[in-house]
This record gives sequence, C-alpha cells and structure tokens, in this order.
Amino acid sequence: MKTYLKTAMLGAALGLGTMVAMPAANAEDTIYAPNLSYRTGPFAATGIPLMNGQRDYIMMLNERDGGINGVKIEYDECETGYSTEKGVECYEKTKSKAVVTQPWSTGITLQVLPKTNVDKIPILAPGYGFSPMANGKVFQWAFNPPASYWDGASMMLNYVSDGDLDTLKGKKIALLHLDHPFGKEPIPLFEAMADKHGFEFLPIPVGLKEMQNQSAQWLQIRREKPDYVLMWGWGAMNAGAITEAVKTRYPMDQFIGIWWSGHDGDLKTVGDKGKGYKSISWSVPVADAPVMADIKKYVVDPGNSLMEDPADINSVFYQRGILISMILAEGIRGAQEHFDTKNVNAEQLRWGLENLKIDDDRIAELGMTGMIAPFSTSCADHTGHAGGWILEWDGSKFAPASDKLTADADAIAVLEEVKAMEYAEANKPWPINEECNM
Amino acid sequence: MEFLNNVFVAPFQDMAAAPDFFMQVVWEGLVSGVLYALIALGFVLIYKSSRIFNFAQGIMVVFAALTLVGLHEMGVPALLAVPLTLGVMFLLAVAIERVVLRPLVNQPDIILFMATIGITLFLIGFGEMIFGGENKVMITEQLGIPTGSFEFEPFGGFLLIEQKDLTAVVGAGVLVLVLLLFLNRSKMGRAIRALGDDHQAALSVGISLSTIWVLVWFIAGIIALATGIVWGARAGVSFALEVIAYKALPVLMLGGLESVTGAIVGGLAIGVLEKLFEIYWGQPLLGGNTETWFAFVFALIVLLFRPQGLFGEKIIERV
Amino acid sequence: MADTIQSSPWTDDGIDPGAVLLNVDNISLSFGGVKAISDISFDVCKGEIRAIIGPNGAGKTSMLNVINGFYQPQEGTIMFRGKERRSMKPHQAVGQGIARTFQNVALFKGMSTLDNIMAGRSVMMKRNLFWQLLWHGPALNEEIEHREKVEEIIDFLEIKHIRRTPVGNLPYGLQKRVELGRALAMEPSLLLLDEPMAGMNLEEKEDMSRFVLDVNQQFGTTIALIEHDMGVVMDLSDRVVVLDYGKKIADGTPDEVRNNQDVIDAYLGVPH
Amino acid sequence: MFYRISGQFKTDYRSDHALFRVRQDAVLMGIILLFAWVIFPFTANEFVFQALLIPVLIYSLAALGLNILTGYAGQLSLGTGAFMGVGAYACYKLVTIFPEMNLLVAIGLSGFFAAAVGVAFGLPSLRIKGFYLAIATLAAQFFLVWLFEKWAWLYNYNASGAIQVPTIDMFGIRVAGPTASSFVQYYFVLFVVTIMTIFAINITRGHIGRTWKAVRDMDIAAELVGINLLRSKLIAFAVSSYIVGVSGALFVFLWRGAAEPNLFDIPLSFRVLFIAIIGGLGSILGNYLGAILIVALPVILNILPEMVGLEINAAVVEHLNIMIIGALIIAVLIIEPHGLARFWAIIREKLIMWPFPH
Repeated sequence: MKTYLKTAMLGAALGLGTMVAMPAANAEDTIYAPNLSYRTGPFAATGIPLMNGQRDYIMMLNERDGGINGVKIEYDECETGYSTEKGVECYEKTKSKAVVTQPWSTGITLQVLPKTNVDKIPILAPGYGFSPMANGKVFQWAFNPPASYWDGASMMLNYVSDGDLDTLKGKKIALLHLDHPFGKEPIPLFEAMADKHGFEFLPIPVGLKEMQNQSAQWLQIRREKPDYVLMWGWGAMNAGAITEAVKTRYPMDQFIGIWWSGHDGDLKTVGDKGKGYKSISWSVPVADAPVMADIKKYVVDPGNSLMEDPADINSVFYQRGILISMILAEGIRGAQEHFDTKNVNAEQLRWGLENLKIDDDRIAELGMTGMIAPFSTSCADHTGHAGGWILEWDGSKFAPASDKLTADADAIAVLEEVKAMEYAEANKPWPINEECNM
Repeated sequence: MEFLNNVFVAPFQDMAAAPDFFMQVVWEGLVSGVLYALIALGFVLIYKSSRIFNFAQGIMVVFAALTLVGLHEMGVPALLAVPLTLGVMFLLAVAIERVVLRPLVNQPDIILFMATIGITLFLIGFGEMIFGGENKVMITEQLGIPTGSFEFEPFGGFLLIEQKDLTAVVGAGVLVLVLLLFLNRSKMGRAIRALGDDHQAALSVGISLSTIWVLVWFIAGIIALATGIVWGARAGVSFALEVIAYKALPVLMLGGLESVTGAIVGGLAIGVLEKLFEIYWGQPLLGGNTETWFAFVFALIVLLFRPQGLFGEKIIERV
Repeated sequence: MADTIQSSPWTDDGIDPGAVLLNVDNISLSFGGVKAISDISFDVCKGEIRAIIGPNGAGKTSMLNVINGFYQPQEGTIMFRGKERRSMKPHQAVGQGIARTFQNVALFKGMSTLDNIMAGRSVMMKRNLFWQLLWHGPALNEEIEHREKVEEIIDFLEIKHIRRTPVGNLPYGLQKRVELGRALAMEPSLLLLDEPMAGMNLEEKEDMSRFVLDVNQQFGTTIALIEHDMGVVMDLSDRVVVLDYGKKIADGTPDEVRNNQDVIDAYLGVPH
Repeated sequence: MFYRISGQFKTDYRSDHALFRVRQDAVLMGIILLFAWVIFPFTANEFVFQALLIPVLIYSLAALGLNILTGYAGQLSLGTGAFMGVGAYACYKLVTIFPEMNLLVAIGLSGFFAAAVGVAFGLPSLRIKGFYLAIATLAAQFFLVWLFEKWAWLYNYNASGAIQVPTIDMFGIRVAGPTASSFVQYYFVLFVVTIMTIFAINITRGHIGRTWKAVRDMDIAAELVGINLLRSKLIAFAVSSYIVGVSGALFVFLWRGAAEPNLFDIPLSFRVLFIAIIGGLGSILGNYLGAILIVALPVILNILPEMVGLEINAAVVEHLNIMIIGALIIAVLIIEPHGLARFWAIIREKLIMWPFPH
C-alpha cells in the first residue's frame, strides 16, 4: 500500500513538474485588462466588494454596449492575497498581453513601478499607490486618479480646520496608520503641513500583527489626548480601531479615516456605536444613479455578480469599484478615439489615461452624477486632484456630510516635485519625460 | 544620563502621575493575557497527552469562531449554533486523529509538529473557501454576553471595564476550573494526564489511545471556541485573528509546555508586561509596536536563566 | 593487520604499565538532595580491566558519568594521567583520552556505521571550515587518513559488511559492536564500557568478550566496565569494585570480591 | 539497465570519497547542469524566468540554508525569513554606501552580517532545546522584522519604509535594477547558487557535517564522543544563516527589485520551511525538488483549469493552492518523512535493479 502511494505521489510530482504550459493565446477582438485582485488573505474583507464592483462594471459594459466601441473587455483576476510576491508574479504572468496593470497594493505598486518603464504598461492605481506618481514627468507610466493620499490628507486637514489651516496652531493631530508602505504614505505631507501651520503631528503605527488588537495604540491616544485622530487603516485594522475608539470614548466626530477606512462592512461590526465616524472619500454611493440601474439589470439580476448580498450594491466600496473600472474604460475609450483603432495597446492606453476628461457632462452621460467629482489628467498631472466629500456613518450606512472639499494643490505640488525627483535620483538612470510642461 | 532617566525613572513617574491610566493599562493587559492563557492551555493539553506541539491551535480558534458565526448567518439560532459548532469541532478532532495522527503515531516530535503546520494551512484554505475572507461580527449579544461597560473613578480619573471583557475573564476562569476538575477527578481525565507520563500505564486503565486523542483534540476545540468567542467579540472574526495564536508561544516557553498553571500564570504575566512595556517604554523610547516581539524576547531571556521555564521541572539529563 | 596495530600502540600516554592511570578520590554526587554517589574512592591501573559492579541503582552509571565529565561531582577529585581535575566538559575528557559506550545504545541513528565510527575521530580532525568548503586538498587528505584508521577498526570488529548501513537498521548486537568501534576510534587510553553485553545472547556475549580482551591486549587499552553478568565479569576483569546505594562496599580481585560477605548481602538484598 | 553499478569497483579510499560513486549519477548530474546552464535560459520567456526559474533557484538556496540548520544539525528554526531580510538589508546598505562595489562582492559580504546575527540568536541553543528553541527563533523573526520597520537608517529614510534596488552594472553588464534583463539575472543567480551548493555539499560530507548529524541524532552522545556542542551548533547557525542571508540578498536584488519589511515576515519563513520539509530534511537535492514543487504548484493551479476549459474563480484557486500545500505536507510526512529526495533515492534503487524485480 505504502509503495503504491509513493509511486502515485511520485508520478503526480513528476507530472506537475513537467507541465509548464503558457497561458493560451488571446482572442484578437478583445482588450485584456487584468486585475491583481485580493479576495483572500487578511485584507480580503475590503478587497472583495471593490473587486466585485470593478468586475461588474466591465461585465455591464460588455453586456449592454458589447464592450467599448464594440470591443469586449476581457476582465481577468489574478489573485494576490495582497501579497507583494504574488502580485509581482501576477504582473509577470499577465504583462505579455495586458494593456494595464492594476496592482491594488502600495507594496505591489512600488515593486512594479520601475518595471513598467521597461515593459511600457501603464499602472492604474485609483486612490492608492505612491502620491508623487502624480508627477507625470517622472512617472510616465503610473496613474493614480482621481486623488492621491496627499490629496486625501490635505482634504482632511481642510475639513477639520474649516478651510483655515492656521486655526490648527497648537493643536495635536494623531495619525493612526498601518505600519506598511500604504500607511506611511501621508506622513511626509502631514509633517510638512505641521511645520508650516504649527500643529503637532503624532504618528501612531499599527503593526500588521496588531491590527485586531489596538488597545496599546488607543491607550496611547488616551494618554496623548489628540484633538483629532486621522486614520490610514486597511482590512481588519478599521474595525479594530473603531471598536477601540468606542471603548476609549474617543469622540467620534474627531475621528476621520481615509477612503479605504470607510467600508460599510467594517462599520457594521460596531453598528450604532460608530455613529458619527467619518471618512474622506472621492466617491459617493448613489443608490438611484442610472449606472447602478444598468448594473442591476445586466449583471446582478441575471445572477452574474459575485456579490453575496444584493444589498451591498449600495455600499461605498462596491460603487467605488465601479468608478475605478469607469476610469479605466474612459481611458480605453479616449485612446480608441484618438488613435482611431479599436484594439488599443498598452502604449495607446497610456495616452488615454493621460488625457482623461471626466467633466460634469461626461459624468452625467455615464449615469454617475454625484458619484465622483469631475477631474482631468494631463501629461504633467497623472492624478487629476479631484475633490472629495466627508462621508458619515449613521449607524447603518455612510452618507455625505460635507460640501465638496478640495486639496491644497500648491502645497502638494511642491512636495510631489521634491519626492518624485528624489525617487528618480535614487533609481537612476531613470527616464524623465522632458516634453511635459507643468 | 538623560537616557538612564528615560529608561529607569520617567516611566515610573508616569505610572505614579496617572494611576487611573496605569490601572487601565494593567486591565487591558490582563484581558489580553486571559486570551493568551486560553490558547496556551489548548497547546498544553495536547502536548501533555500526546507530545504533539499543536501549531494548529490558533487556526482552530478562527475556525471555531467562523463556524459559529457562519451557522448563525445561515439562520441557526445562536444558542443552537454553539452546540452545533462543538459538533463540528468534534468531527474535526475525529478527522485529525484518523487522517493525521494515527498514521504518524510513534514518529519523532518534529514530524508531528510539522504535520500540525500542514493542518493549519489546510484549515486556512478550507475555512476561507467556505466562509469567505470578510471580517464577520461575533454574535455577542445573541449569545447573551452583556455588552455594556462599568466605569470607575479611581483617584479622580477614570477606569473603563467592558462587561464583555469581564465576562471573558470570568468565563475563562470557570472554563479552567471545570477543566482542572475533569483532569483531576474523572477517570478519563486521569487517563489523559497519565498518557503524558507513560503510554502503557494509560492504556492499562482500559481506554484506547485514539479515544483519548480524539477527546483531547475535542477539548482543545472547546477551548478554541471559547477563545474565538471572547476574542471575536473584541475585534471581529476573520483570518487575521490567527496571528494572536503566535502570542501563545512565548507563554508556553515561559510557563513550560506541560504546565497548566504555567500557561495561566505565563499568559497573564505576558499580557500585562507587554502592555506596560509598550506604553511606558516602547512608545516613548522605541517607536512603538514592541508588542510584536516583547513576549518572545522576554521569554527568551527568562529561559536563558531557567531552561525549563518558570513552572517546568528541572531537567536532569541521563544517558 | 593486527600486527601493524600492535606495533604502534595507541595508548602511549606516558604512564607505565601497572601504574595508576585514574584515581577517583572521595567523590560525592547528588541531585537535588538525593545522593547518587557518596564518598567513593578507587583507582584504575594502566593496562588492566577493571569492573564496576553492583545492584541496580547503585550509582555505577553515575560514576562513569562523573569520570568522563558529564556530571560534576559536589565533592572529591579525579586524577587522570597524573593530572588532577575538578570539573571539565565531556569533550575535554575525550581530549584527554577517555572514551565510553552507553548502557542504552547511543549511536547516531541516521548515520551509517562508517560515519558513526568516523564521528569518534572528531576530536582529531582539525581542518577548519575554510578547508572543508574546498574539500579537495587538505580536508580530503585528512578524511582519507582517518578513514584508513577507521577501516582498521572495522576489520578488527568484523563489521565490514555493514559499513554503509544506517545503524538504526542494525540488530542490537551489531549496534553495540559499532558503538565499541566508535569508542575505539577515539584511541582512548581509558575505555569506559557501560554494560557492553546487556541484552545479548550467549554467542553475542562471547564475541563481545573476545573483542574486549583483544582491545585490552592488542591495543594496550585500559578498560573500566560495568556489567551485570557475573560470569563475564569474573572471567574478564583483573580487579572489581562493588557499589551499593552509592557507597563502595568492596574492592579487590574477582576471587576476593566473590567471597566478600557485604557483596553477597547486597546481591541477596539483605536490609541495611 | 542504464543504472548498472556492477563492475564499478573502488580501488582506493580517494575514489570511494568521490561525489558520484556511480558513473551514471555523474552523467545525470551533467544532464541537469546542461539544462540549467544552457537549455533553460535559451528557451525560457520572461514569465518563465520571473515566475519559475529565478524563484526556484533562490528559494532552493534559502531552503538549503535552513536545511543545514534543521536537517543536518537538528535545530528547528522558524526565523528564516528574518535572516533573509538581514542579508537583503545588509546588501542594500553596502551598495548604497559603496556604489562602486561589485554586486557579487556585496552579496557575498552581506551573508556575513546574516551569519553574525544568526550566531547571536543561536547562542541560546546550548541551553534551550527542541520546541523551546523553535519558539526562540521566532523571537529573532519578530524582533528583526520590527527592526526593519523602525530603524530608518536601514532603508535610507525612505518615506515608504521600503527599499528599492538601484541600477547596478557589473563589468559593463546590467545585473540589477528595473532595466536588467532576466537572462542576465538568471545566470547571476545560477552562478551564486551553484557555488553555494558546492560549498554545502563539501561541508556536509566532511567532518563538520558529520558532527552536525551527530548532534542532530543524539546530542548527549555527540558531546560524549568529544564534539563541542556549542561550537558545532554555532558553526551550523553561522553557515546556515550565511547561505540564508545570501539568498535574501538575491531574493531582493536579483528578483524582487524592491522590498518592504513585512516581506520577510512569518509567511516567508514558513514557505522556506515547507520547501525543506517536502523536499526532504537532511538532503541537498531535496531543496531543489521542494522548491520546484512549491513554486510551480500555484502557477500550474492557475493555468491548469484554463487549459481544460474550466472557469475557476481566482480566489478559489488560491484557496485550493493553500489547501493542497497543507495536504501535501501531511501526505509527505505520512508516506515518506524524508521527503521528495527519498522518493528519488527509491527510484534510483529501482533503476539499479531494473529490469529485475529484486
């Protein structure tokens, strides 16, 4: 018996070892848009609704319009589990035919950023990645529209100071952040702003292993008594923080998270007690938007969505996923029209993403009025710096709680230039697109 | 000089200056400590009876909690979901005994340890496939666990004690008492304890080895469920919970792999000490997040002076 | 083969045959209040076979453990090759020329017979990490040089056929023989044997007795052995020391010991 | 038939100590080397280089380092990932402080930093044994990863806390950085791995390797035949950590291109441990077999359903992958605790006998 098992295992091992086949060649009449998804791992809870939204928007386009200008989009997920290593593997696997890379984690973004210059594939990282990516001269292939983390940080500061940052003088602002490239991303901006406007900035890191047990961090907050707590949290960290905030009796109205910390699922774990918690967001869920009706009609009702609970269709993250796919689709559409071709390639898509014009009219045409602020990108500005809104948790859902906020563009531009050049210097020889003028 | 002051004087001044805060820190540490102790207890029980260092104890916590919440989501009433979950944990124990332990009987310790890592991986994949990766809410209220809090005002400050934490502490205490009674008073319990010392002697009581193993893994499953409920109530239920299982390991170093007392005292000590260190030394001096390693380094240092742990018996080597 | 060995005796340790090689003086050892050995003195002379006997729990193995440095006695001194020592690590004792075998076979189960015996020459192998990395050159030469010595021992113990067998797969009797080989590989001036014939059948015992005598005579190795089989002890040994409850109760030639009343009582279990 | 060993006699001990005591083994090795050095690199595409060939080599090397400590010297370590990190960060500091330094030299030197840290954490091994020591290695794991986060000097105060590999040329050829070709990187890695493997083979068949195995099989007996336990264990920690450190430097510089601290966290340590277990503890060959299996399995699981026309969700594939690795570990331990390397040994035995049944 044992010998047979051994032989069988052996055969299996040898069989697996020799089978190194390549992905099948792709059909000519589709555009291949892979997504480095994470439906598994510690951040799956936040990933799943986003991936569902992204997937469903593309499926809706394919069903309703037969794709974009008649070309179907092949949406393909490569699972990373938010692991950088898996992400790079996915990038390598998909890059031969992909028109875009959607890396989905700051770690993966940093890793593939230098490679895209060589492979000439645009990175699309809406609302995440590396804030200096806004500088299109240095980061020719990277796009993070409609707003970067520094935009988010600046909008938060504008909100808590009612637009006059000097009123923050002498106040203490804590940043509760994941101890990870993502969480550290806004620190340079906060430090610069603290110097300029005279408030005290206190970063409080949360280790990846401590996400669900933040009592030490919240004890620190209790001791330090900051005037505001801003949060760069992700996955299980969000629910953990809000639970602890409730417990510590930290005033909810002084507690604001970045857009990735405004996930309905996280807040449901605290329910009513989280009432008053806020999150800055460049997207707003609009239940009766025409695009949502189409998605319901073409994807959800026929049972083609991976969404488990149909009620999630109005959640912040699902709708944000839809907007992210919209940005990609608009980039493809723009490129198709500019180059007068149906099958755009990666280099053409780069042009499309660099010349996005998402104005109010276009938003209305897309059936997305109120879901996103208008923005446009250019050769020099790969972010677009759209505005955002504060969303407030009312005990059962997030609702807009502010007028449209905008970021302090001048302060950010200076920092973007400095950090982008630092990056280019550290990674020289780094190609710089001198044709771009600011 | 200033450095010495920061290390040896200032932290204690801080403690004295805000005694209410100090008490809160100790309480938070104690609650974490109870959880570490519970997980460590699961380890100890299995190690004592079968010499297996069960790395899967942490994932069993997640698995039990997910099953409970998952069953409830499927419409099973909370109070029925608990026994059903215990049923699942029992089946898991039977499956592990049949598929993994029985074929590996008499293998070296390290092989069995690695097999439990295999179990861990398998359960992670299996659990995520069935229950999904989303963060779930523990059905705290449905289980009748109070969710309010008590507030005290010692020294004019404020000390907040959550009722569910208090329930956790009391519940854990009761669980440990019942377990000790079972181990010391029942025939089955004595057989489990005897197994650790001498397989032959235990078998002579008339209970088969596989029965005992299933039983022990089932008890570890019960402990896992209790831990899962308590921890889930604090931070939600998801696979990220698995990392707390690592915290039980230094507890085992400190308390000894075979000592129930050691697991409890070690767990509480590590819970309190790591919290105190983080708040009064880690955050001001080292940039925080020292809780990831403090317990390990502390246990390592203790072990250098007492290789058998705080509660282990002195090792006499023989040839 | 045997001639070549005899012509170059291993045991050139500067002690004349018949003089005291090891002197154990007033040794006491206890574990947390339990006395294992109390106030024992005896000596072992160069070239003799010295037996240590006594009922179970008499402290015989503990005595060997003290001699080769595994246990540190609380009181007393040990004089070996004219040098007095209080405490030392086992590997230092090996360096001075003490080798031993174990009551329960303590071989390296995952290694072959050859490797086990080669392991006995660890102390003598000096090529450092750098040469080991290169292998060809000095490290290989050293390896071959020691291999030749080990092959002599393999020949001597008649275990050529199991040279490459992992010792975990060998029968008990052969394992004991490999263990003796490993101890011989250390070229000891004092060889401690802890129940070398335990669990053997008559034929195996005869083989082993022959090897012990041959080692003593051909290599000139001094031997101290613990053995329960009185027949074997009386045949092999030159002098016998008898322990009981951690105390020495008799010391002398086999004939003297055989007729000692204390010894008879100890073996018959007369209460103290 | 092919594996006929009769007629191959050894007439002196020197030839008996040769690496391949049977001629066919040497021929087979030659064929494998031919594939590794010539056929693979000239036929592989970018994806095969990046997703299979280079990671297999690097993971094999890391597993080799761990195997020396765990498989040969019997000291279970759960902190391999952190020691890879020490190698990677040391290499990063070396090339940023001395930009002129040859990368091969920098990687060689970075191993010494890992070895030093390894020895420091190996010191308790004399007093702490078995599982207690395994937990103690976790202390190294968690403490070092924390240090990579907090010690900003290590990552040159980058805002993101990550290290990015600069562009490095060697003898006019680009070997590291985003513009280096996979072809060159593969040869670089292959060269280092080949050298390290030769060293590992030499050291494990010599007397130091023998003392390790002795310590592993029975440490008390090893002490009583004169082996200095502390010295032997510390050499094992040093050699093991050196190899692991070099593999960490290769991992970041020749493959990943960038790294954040938590890359070196527990999952990496376990990944390497799985490779060593499945491949076979106490074997050199096993590390390669294990790495091939663990690296290729997810790739195959991703491609396989597509090839047979099955539409499987990416998440399900990942879950299946985890489950299969878990089940595989258990299966290997039950069927053959010595791993894939022993399977090969069994095949070889059969080939020698073939075509006769016994």
